Amino acid sequence: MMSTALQSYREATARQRVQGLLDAGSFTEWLGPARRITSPHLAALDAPVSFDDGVVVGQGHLAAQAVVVIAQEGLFNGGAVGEVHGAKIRGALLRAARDRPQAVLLCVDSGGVRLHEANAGLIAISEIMRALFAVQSAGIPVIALVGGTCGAFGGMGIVARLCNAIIISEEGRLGLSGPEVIETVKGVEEFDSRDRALVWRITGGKIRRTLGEATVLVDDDMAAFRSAAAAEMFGDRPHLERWGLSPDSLHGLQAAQRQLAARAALDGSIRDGQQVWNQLGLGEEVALMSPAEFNLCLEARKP
Amino acid sequence: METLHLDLPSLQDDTLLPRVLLHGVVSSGNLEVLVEPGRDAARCIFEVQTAAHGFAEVWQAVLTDFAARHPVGGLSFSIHDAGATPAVVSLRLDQAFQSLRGS
Amino acid sequence: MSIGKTALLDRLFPSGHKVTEVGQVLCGWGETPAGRVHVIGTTEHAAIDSCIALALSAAVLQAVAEDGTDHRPIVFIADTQGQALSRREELLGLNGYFAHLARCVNLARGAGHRLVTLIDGEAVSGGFLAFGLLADAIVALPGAEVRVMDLRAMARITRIPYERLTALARSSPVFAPGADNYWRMGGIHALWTETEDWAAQLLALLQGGGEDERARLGAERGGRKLAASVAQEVLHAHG
Amino acid sequence: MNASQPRRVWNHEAQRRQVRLLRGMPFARDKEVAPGNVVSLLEALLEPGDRVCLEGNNQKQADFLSESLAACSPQRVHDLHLVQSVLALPSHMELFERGIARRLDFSFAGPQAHRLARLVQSRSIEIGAIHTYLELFGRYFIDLTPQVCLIAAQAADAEGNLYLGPNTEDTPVIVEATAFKSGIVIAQVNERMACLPRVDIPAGWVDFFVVAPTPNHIEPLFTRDPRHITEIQVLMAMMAIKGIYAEYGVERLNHGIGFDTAAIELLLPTYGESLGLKGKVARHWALNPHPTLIPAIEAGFVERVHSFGSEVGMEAYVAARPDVFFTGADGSMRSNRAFCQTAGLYACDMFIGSTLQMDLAGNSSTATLGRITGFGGAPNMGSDARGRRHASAAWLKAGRERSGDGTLVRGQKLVVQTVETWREPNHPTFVERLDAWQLMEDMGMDLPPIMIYGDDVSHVVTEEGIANLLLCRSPEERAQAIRGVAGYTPVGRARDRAVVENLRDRGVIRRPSDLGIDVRDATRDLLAARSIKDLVRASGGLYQPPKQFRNW
Repeated sequence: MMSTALQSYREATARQRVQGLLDAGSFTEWLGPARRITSPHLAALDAPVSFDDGVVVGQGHLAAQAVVVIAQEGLFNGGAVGEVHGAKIRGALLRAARDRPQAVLLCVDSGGVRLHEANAGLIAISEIMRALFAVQSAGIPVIALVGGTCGAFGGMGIVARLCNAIIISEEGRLGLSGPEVIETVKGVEEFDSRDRALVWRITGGKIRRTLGEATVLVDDDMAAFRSAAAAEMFGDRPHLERWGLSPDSLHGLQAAQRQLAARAALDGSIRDGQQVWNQLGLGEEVALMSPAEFNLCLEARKP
Repeated sequence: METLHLDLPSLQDDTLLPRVLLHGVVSSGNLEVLVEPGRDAARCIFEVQTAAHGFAEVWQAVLTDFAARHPVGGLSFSIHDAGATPAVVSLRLDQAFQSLRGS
Repeated sequence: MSIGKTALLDRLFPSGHKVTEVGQVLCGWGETPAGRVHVIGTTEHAAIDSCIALALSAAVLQAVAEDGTDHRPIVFIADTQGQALSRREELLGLNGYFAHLARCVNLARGAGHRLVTLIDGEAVSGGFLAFGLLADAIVALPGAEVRVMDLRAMARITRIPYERLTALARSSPVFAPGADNYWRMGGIHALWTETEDWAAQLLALLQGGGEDERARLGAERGGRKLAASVAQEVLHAHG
Repeated sequence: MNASQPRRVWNHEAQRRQVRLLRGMPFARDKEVAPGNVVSLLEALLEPGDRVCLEGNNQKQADFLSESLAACSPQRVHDLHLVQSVLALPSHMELFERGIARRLDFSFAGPQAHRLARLVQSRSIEIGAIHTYLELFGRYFIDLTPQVCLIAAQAADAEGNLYLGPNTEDTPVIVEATAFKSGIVIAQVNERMACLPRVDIPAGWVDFFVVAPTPNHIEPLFTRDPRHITEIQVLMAMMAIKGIYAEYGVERLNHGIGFDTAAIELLLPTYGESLGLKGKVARHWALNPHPTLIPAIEAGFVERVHSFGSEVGMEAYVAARPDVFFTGADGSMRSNRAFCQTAGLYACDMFIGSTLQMDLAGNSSTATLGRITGFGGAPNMGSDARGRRHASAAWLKAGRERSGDGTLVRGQKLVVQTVETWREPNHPTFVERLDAWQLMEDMGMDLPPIMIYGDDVSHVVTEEGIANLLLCRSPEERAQAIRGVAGYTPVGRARDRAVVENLRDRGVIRRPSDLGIDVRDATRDLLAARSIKDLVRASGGLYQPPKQFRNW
């Protein structure tokens, strides 16, 4: 059957993402669905459970290099982190710290903590943060891939920003509080969550790339995510060393502190990504630029 | 949640890949199905956990047709359902079966 | 500084302390029998925004930088209603500020600083994740409220009846607010009572390793039975 | 002639009109009324019991005039009889709640369906009838001619000439009926222009206009985000294209508004192309400028489109494709609901759309309990035009199928309903008895609100297959054909399996496999666009989607 379209990363399930990212046939899952380690807390609230509790963890190869891969399923309870889900991620990270693969691929697709087991989820995310530090201390980079339907929010938005690199699609979103939460608490004047263009100008891939949080902006295409991940592993080492991996991390963090302080000192009237782009001399044409055009455009404006 | 258990006659296809397979996702209007080896080569076992109550007869009809449509003897299908329509149930089961064929 | 916080510091550090408050951020030192410790924290249920997060990370980096090779403990005072909810903060990437703060805290741990968190007031979701929850030992003081979300809001969002949630919360520590729930799950190491000698208890906490033992604690206390075993299983799974 | 008899007055209406205009003059400067004077103007002009047409369809709305009318004093303005296409705005309902209006003849009440039903039950409203658009437009010239119409236009010049912009919609037919029967025409416009791009309504037909404080609201009702199209809808679209479009060579058609037909639009340039159908099907359309039609237009499938109204965001694209769309000398689109409905009824060979419920006679309805939604234009498109005389291959083939061996005296329009057998677990599409019957009883209606009559329906497409009702020879056979594609609904499970298998042998029922369709091929990868952004790209950046549809 003819099909001109690319394989969408956004529309793929977590399992399809793992298959699509790794070398064919190389993946081995840990605690797969047949083990039926489902959430007892969802069951206690009579909510549907999933055989893998919404996360796939295991090892495989990317471009013939060993990787540990963690993929959240954004369609199951918004990819939210519960006790089992969180423990699987933590276990996979601890295992990476022990087994020393070439890299960890963390496919984040999550709104944060799963409310049905909120306390377990919150502690789990803190444990994931500490396990992630352990991986990085072992000299292994963690690469976040953000391009699912739920983006990376809440605690998982923090976790994504702990990673050595973030590969994001234009459709990907990265933030802390979801727009709906802000609108509910602070009112529609503060953040109109139904204005999707605005939501993306605040949290979407392009603005996250512009602010330097995401390392690469890619098309919503599996092959693009795969090759960007491979490039992060083999290519340009300096930005892997930018955070945490360098032994000289006090200096690194002091530099990061200055960068973040400079951003926070942006003109207080700035509340829209378009204003950031305007400052860079970019108009509304940004919206329709392809990721490739946009990356070039940003490179050209680098000081 | 409502739980259903069905044990239905079906033909067996020896050429199917003997592996565990998870297909689909538990999200509103959708389901996941876990395919594993069963016990009896002439029967197919279905375990269904569904969020939609009162549809046992519909499940029975959908799964009976599925077991008649494909040679799934010797297999077990475990389903977590979040309110999928019969059309979606049939589609996911057919897709899972096709994956077992390795195509 | 609020009277409550001054009283807390007096009680923790009877031999003396010097802590200043700037914009809901506490920073300074306290004197203990084991020596001087850093005090860094928030007050008045701070909604943590990029400004507060930066002040906290600056204080942690300062502590690491000034101690040289003599890594004195850091006592975090956590009092936060959670992250600031604002469009501008999201645009700035507040999650990145929290991540940076977490990284600074981890740097301090790696450098050899013992990290202790005292929850005095509230500790809520993102604001708690950013620094308090990363310590080596976490203590809830009397009256501390620890939560992700209150049950009414949770009922609204999950569409599970409020009555059902309150009923289940009596037996399960897994979703309902409460420091004791977090204690049972291993997320909080100790609950101090009003009558205890907090200075002495703090002194005891200033010793110890930096391993993350919370999952094991949760299993021991029966509030979180799967976290440790599932992680262990992954660690030892075939393949 | 008997001189003692009084002379009959033959221009009574024109005299009344002059009196009204005199009463209104103090509130206007020439024809322009300040926004703050509109309520006073309406109170001065209107008389109790007047027939008033308040323009609004499912796209543009004379919202400022509607709010102004609702703000009138019920002591001055009351018991109006509204004759209008759509009840969509809260202010429309306030007119009845405040007693300003009492009687209603209309077509469609989508967003206010629930509130309308409550007003009917509390007897706060008298409904004359619920019409199709063409019926209502027809009655404007027969027995429901408005005395005053309140319309929406894009711009006015100093004289009061009006420019309607791409959303011409119902305005010409309303103004025609009102202005030429001594009625009063009042327009709200978005802007004053020194020189209009084109004159759609001449100043001589317009009595007053006001520059509204905010532009009239236009709902992007025909924008379907391809993200929400399911694999099942892709499968059904494949069946429709292969089993109906290709089979009958359907060149002239109308599509419904739903995701089922959006899927078809997006499959034409991929699946349709692979079947070699370009230039053979779906060439001429009566359709709003659906964004999901862009890939088929770009691929050269679609040759011509005439539209009822426009669609927000499609303006620049339409203007850049004048060979396809109807545009004015200024380059912008000219739509017209009355003409396009006529085209859909008489000049198209097929209507295909979805519905909420269907019974065993093939009657379908979008009515649900406690809601009066009305009809809109679907029944005009979704009915066989028995007055039609010109032939086409599709029309003749369908006619032959219906008549069997009999002599062919007329063809038959294809009226296709494409539905999933279940909408959700508690809502089967196929039912023994439509909710419409219950609604009829609850609301004291004369007839059940049936959207498409079963005897007009030629095909039913579901995920289970296509039922060709033209080939059924008895009501019983027809019922079994419907059961045979009704899946696992109670209606479907009550099928007579032997009869259904026989119908399948005769080609009355065709499964995907009978059509040579492999269910595994039905994936979203087949869609020519899977997101709004893909549509923008396909349009070369000309399509500018409203902000609520963007994720960039």
